[in-house]
Amino acid sequence: MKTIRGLRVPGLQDDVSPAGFRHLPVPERVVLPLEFSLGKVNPVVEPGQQIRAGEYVGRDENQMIPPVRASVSGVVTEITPWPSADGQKLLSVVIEANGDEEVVRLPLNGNGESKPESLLRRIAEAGIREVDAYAWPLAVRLAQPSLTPPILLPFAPALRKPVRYLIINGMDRQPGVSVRRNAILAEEKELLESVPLLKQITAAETTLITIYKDQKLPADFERKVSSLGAELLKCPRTYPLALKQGLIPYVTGEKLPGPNDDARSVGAVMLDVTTAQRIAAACKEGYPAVETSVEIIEPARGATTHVKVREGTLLEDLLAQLPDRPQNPAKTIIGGPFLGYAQYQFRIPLTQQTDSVVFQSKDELTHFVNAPCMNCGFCVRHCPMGLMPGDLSRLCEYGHFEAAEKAGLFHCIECGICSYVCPAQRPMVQLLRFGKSEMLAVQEAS
Amino acid sequence: MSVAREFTKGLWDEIPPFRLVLGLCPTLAVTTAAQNGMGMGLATTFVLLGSNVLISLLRNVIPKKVRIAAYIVVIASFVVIVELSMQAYFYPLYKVLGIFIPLIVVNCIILGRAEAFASKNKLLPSIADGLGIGLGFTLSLTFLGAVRELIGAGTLFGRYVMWESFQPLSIMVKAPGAFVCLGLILCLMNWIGAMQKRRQG
Amino acid sequence: MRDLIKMVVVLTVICACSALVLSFANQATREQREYQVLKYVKEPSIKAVLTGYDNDPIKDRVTLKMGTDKKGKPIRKNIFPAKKGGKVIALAYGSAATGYHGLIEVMVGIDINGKITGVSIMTHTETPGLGARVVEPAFTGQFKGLVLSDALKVKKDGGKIDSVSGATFSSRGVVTAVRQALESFSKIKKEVIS
Amino acid sequence: MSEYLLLLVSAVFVNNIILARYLGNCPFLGVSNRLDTAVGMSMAVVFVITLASAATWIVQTYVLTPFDLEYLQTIAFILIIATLVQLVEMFLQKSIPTLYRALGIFLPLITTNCAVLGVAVLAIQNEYGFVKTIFFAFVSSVGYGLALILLTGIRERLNVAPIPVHLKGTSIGLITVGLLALAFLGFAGMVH
Amino acid sequence: MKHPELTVSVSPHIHSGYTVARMMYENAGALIPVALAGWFFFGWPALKILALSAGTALLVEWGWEKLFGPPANIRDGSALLTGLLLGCILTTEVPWWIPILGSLVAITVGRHAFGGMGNHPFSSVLVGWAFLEISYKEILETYPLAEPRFLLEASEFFSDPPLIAMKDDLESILEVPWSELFFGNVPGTLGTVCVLAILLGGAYLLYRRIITWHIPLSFIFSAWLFALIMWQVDPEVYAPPTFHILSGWMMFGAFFLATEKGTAPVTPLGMIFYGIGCGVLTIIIRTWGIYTEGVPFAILLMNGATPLLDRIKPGTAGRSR
Ligand SMILES: Cc1cc2nc3c(=O)[nH]c(=O)nc-3n(C[C@H](O)[C@H](O)[C@H](O)COP(=O)(O)O)c2cc1C
Ligand SMILES: Cc1cc2nc3c(=O)[nH]c(=O)nc-3n(C[C@H](O)[C@H](O)[C@H](O)COP(=O)(O)O)c2cc1C
Ligand SMILES: Cc1cc2nc3c(=O)[nH]c(=O)nc-3n(C[C@H](O)[C@H](O)[C@H](O)COP(=O)(O)O)c2cc1C
Ligand SMILES: Cc1cc2nc3c(=O)[nH]c(=O)nc-3n(C[C@H](O)[C@H](O)[C@H](O)CO)c2cc1C
Ligand code: SF4
Ligand code: SF4
Ligand code: SF4
Ligand code: SF4
Ligand code: FES
Repeated sequence: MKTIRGLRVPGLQDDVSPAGFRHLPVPERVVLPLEFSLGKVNPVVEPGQQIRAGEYVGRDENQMIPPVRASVSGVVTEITPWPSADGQKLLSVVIEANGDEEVVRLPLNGNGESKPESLLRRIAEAGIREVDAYAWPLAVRLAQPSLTPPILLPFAPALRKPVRYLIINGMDRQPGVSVRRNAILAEEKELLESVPLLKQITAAETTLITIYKDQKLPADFERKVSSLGAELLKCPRTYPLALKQGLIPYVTGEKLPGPNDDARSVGAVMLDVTTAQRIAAACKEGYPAVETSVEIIEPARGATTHVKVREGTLLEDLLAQLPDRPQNPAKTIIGGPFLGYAQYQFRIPLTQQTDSVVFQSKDELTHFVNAPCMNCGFCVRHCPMGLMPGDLSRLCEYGHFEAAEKAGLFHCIECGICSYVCPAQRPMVQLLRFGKSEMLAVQEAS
Repeated sequence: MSVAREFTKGLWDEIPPFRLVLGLCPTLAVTTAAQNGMGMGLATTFVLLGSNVLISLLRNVIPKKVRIAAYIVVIASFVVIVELSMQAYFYPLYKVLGIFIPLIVVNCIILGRAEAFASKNKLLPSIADGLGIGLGFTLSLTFLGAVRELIGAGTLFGRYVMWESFQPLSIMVKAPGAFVCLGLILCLMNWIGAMQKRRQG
Repeated sequence: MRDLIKMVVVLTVICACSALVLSFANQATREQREYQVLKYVKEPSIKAVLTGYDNDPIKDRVTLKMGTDKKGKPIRKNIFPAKKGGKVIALAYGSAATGYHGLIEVMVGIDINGKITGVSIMTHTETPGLGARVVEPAFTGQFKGLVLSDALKVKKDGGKIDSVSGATFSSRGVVTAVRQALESFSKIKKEVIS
Repeated sequence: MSEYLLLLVSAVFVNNIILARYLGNCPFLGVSNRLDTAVGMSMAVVFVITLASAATWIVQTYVLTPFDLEYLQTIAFILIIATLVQLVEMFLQKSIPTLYRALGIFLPLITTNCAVLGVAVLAIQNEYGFVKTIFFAFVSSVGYGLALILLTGIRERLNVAPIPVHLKGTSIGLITVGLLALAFLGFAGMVH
Repeated sequence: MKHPELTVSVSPHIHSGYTVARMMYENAGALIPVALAGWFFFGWPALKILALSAGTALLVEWGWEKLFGPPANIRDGSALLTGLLLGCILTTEVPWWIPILGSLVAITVGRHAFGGMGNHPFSSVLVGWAFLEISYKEILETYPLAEPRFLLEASEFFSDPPLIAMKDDLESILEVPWSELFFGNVPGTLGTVCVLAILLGGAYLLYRRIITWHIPLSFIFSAWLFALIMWQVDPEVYAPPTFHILSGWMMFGAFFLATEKGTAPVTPLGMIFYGIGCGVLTIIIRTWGIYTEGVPFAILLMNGATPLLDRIKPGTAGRSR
């Protein structure tokens, strides 16, 4: 095992009490983006068309990108670019809901139901999307080499490697967020059901559920897990150990070769507990992924609420449904304090990739200033990727982008630790992103 | 450009080594006192003037291919003359300047002027150029020497001028002082240059 | 071909002219340079070891051939006579011996009777603060008035010279140089006076 | 042996040719902006200084001194050095093109470098023998290289620092060299 | 719903709250025991010197900020720290203008000429000190006797600082009990004599994670080891290793000077090499150099090598692209 450098933030990493999920009623309207980091799907509906929850809204002809399914029943009103949490405008389908709670189940594929091939097909069809960004769709990542479509192998030799480790990650991605820990407590059954399914699909040698040391767990959890042929791996509360760049080396002892490489290149598959739970729901119940669990965090009041909403619910509508809505936030962040995107408005759809919304009060606002680096080395001490963020940021600041690239700019995972610890309060991540974008522009131009 | 302009440019616009950053070694090494700086400057001026004159006169005779070799011979001859006469008539200065007298031959300024100016110009402008640059160099070295001598030893041209209880900051006459002092003067020149530019618009 | 000839001719002419001028300059300044070197290098030492003269010992110097070096070339030695009213009253000349770090060169002044009138260190490379202290008058002053028959040795070796503390080697070097100077005095005196 | 060790300490640290003897400043400040250039320049300097000192020593000992031509030292040495650099350049270009590509651009720069002539003259002034001259030239130029590489490291960092505008460039470069020389004063007195 | 006033910025959205100013003031706080020890052994003049050097540093910083603006910043405490550190390495015998001149040089040439905190390649404190030392060696090296206020008796062993005693007469230091050096009952510069006080301050720095163990430990240990080797070679000529690390500026240098932000490497391996360089050079200069104390020059020299040491990058996760 290889421990990574990183950060411990005691206050923010404390355990939350098992709150369970508050299920909110079906919203009046949902907005479902059709564009993703992997690519886009084409709409298969038209404005004015009636649709039921669980039916296709968009599909990829090549069947590589998981389809988008309606999360509510109602009428498609528009197909239009809509602002997303990360500040882009994505082509999205807007559905006016009719209040029907029913969801159309996935069709059963005859009697080969429990064969790995059909399970994989089901996962691909269920429209499951992950919070972490991965290079390949879930169904591709999970498939053992014999199940991988041969057409993919020339492009992705890593997929030829057998899966040594299957890692179901129960640790939260960043300090201050407790979605996954809550999910283990609230939906233990689905999690345990997913283990045999995933083992079967991946044919993994070792199956691990990673949790924080001393994390609150359901009663008798460890025994149940080991009776399924999996292990519970208790990890230190170091951020960003829960991200793939941290967890893969920690578990396998091998570093990921490049910043964009998948865990499969070292023979590992890693997925969230929430993803595992969606897989179980899809395979066992035929339930498509139309819901998302979101944590509403208000640090100033020490308040945190876990809600389950239909995918595509607008933040605005969610807030309207909450009895105890945040008071005058000065900053609203979708995606957690370290990795999230600050919003300038509330008409943003919450998707499966949304795990949390943070509302900061005025006093909590951070002020990054354009001060020079004092070379204190705090960022170097903490950077999980072993970079020298201080140097990188100076190089980017002064326009030496090529030198920055040589010094490992593109290995930066934008975890935000360097900004967090920098006593000079430099806008580190912003500088590094600026460098990356300039460098990419140069490469594109040439 | 007029002959007068050729002369005056060396005194400010292209004054070495402050504007024309060349010939740094003698500048740093011999400016422990104003007098030494001045001596070095005058010796360099002599060589510069002599070589400019000769090279200007011979510019149509010397074939292109061997011009650098020819210049070096001319310059080195003048250097040797300076060397011999300083040894004969200014022995203490000769001792202080030491190895930097023969090194005039590689002073980047002299070959630079020969190549860039004297080889392309008539006699009179070449004389003006050599004198101007040489005097500029002399002024610079004298100034730097004076500053270092004043702070580092409390004297100017060998005469004590500071108040009685003054304790000289002797680092100024040692190597670190040389570099730092020249660095600060270059900064001053940059500043003055920027001021001039701003005034011009 | 024309070009080549021209190149060679021009360069040769320049070099030849240069050589001519320089050898002339060399000849013209030779005397003066020698005088200057002696004046600045030797005169302070000469002044320190000789007193009561009214001539310029450097101008009146006598150059003697003192044996030959390893390659068989004669070694020339400058002797500086101090005169009063035209009469030689003392001689000063250099001598050298090894100290701790290479040669220590001393100027020794000896009056016409073979008595030391003064000793001065011209060059040395001894350690500052240790051996370098042999230049101090406290050390060199001890030689004044001594003659060859006196025990010209450091006390450690049974002589009467106090060595600089912590620098026996350097002290020994100086004493040796002085002794050698005295030893050659009678021969030198004869040659200079004749 | 210990004599050579002392000479090494002296030439590299105590009497460093750039930081204590002020030789070769112009290229020193000119090429100290990027580390790879500085390394190339250092190698070229070591190569040329060592070779030139050997050549000038031979000429001094077997031509100038026996024929009482010492006064021609300056002119003879500079011609030897200029010719030598030319020859080296031609030789490298023909025979060792890889080395030529690495050092080639620096060679002309070095011809008018005080350090080359300076070290050659110093070796004569110190009355070293042939082997000692070569050793002296080698360690002196290594000292030059060391100082050059240290300075370059610092200047690379200063390129991404908010230097006051009028101090930028040669000005702050000189101040940095000054402080480096200040640090090197710590070696003072270790050997003559 | 009406659009609220929302702040937009790039991630991350939180900060540790640990700022430069806090670090500097905590670092200055770590000097409290050191200053107290200075007062204890050398009396009120110790505080006068500290006040003069710190006051000048603040004044110059203020002036620079007024004239040229940021990055000069009088409120961040860095000038205060520079001034205090400079005061600590002076004796109480220096005339009043020495700390003033030193602070002036440290803040201008040492610091702001290079673009301020974090960008100056050489420790600004030591640049200020070295300007003084090169120019006024006699003034800086006139040492007061240690006269403890209470508890301890004035030292019977030292009338000169230990390192000078070592050079003059090696035997004389052999019978001195180490405790004498540890408590600092010796002549010397006001902040560097008391090892106990320095260790207290150093422990605080380590506890607050302002510094890491790498530099102090490798510095002191390599000096000890190198001195041990030499001592083994000839105990008649070379001082015992423990004497070396307890005397002079060794401790102060290792904890407070060598660790100056911006002038020391930031990677673990780089820091260790840097510490070793400092330790070995210190003993070399102490033994063979003409300066009594090797620590400041050793640190300045290694400052010069810092950018190269920083090229030893921590293992990047993954191969380079
Ligand atoms: C920046 C500064 C530098 C000073 N430098 C010196 C100095 O180099 N030597 C000195 O004797 N006094 C120096 N002084 C101090 C005054 O000259 C002081 O009045 C003087 O030392 C008084 O000494 P006295 O009583 O012996 O005359 C300096 C003062 C300042 C403010
Ligand atoms: C850097 C250095 C310089 C030295 N310089 C001298 C010197 O100038 N003269 C000398 O006699 N010994 C010198 N020594 C030699 C040693 O001190 C040696 O031990 C000494 O000559 C013999 O000691 P003794 O004569 O007290 O028995 C030097 C040693 C070192 C390391
Ligand atoms: C660094 C150092 C430098 C020395 N320099 C000298 C020197 O210049 N001349 C000398 O005679 N001895 C020098 N010595 C030699 C020793 O001091 C040695 O003990 C001395 O020559 C013995 O002489 P003493 O009996 O007068 O003490 C030096 C020793 C050391 C360690
Ligand atoms: C760089 C500098 C050096 C100074 N040196 C001295 C000095 O050597 N002696 C002195 O009396 N004053 C010195 N002063 C300070 C000033 O002249 C002082 O106020 C008067 O000398 C008062 O006696 C110096 C000031 C500066 C800025
Ligand atoms: S944001 Fe990038 S550079 Fe900064 S700590 Fe994280 S990985 Fe390192
Ligand atoms: S933490 Fe900030 S000030 Fe410190 S080295 Fe990193 S970027 Fe520079
Ligand atoms: S450069 Fe900075 S501000 Fe601009 S897009 Fe990138 S991260 Fe955002
Ligand atoms: S660069 Fe800074 S100020 Fe400009 S838009 Fe981005 S966050 Fe705002
Ligand atoms: S003057 Fe020495 S290199 Fe230019």
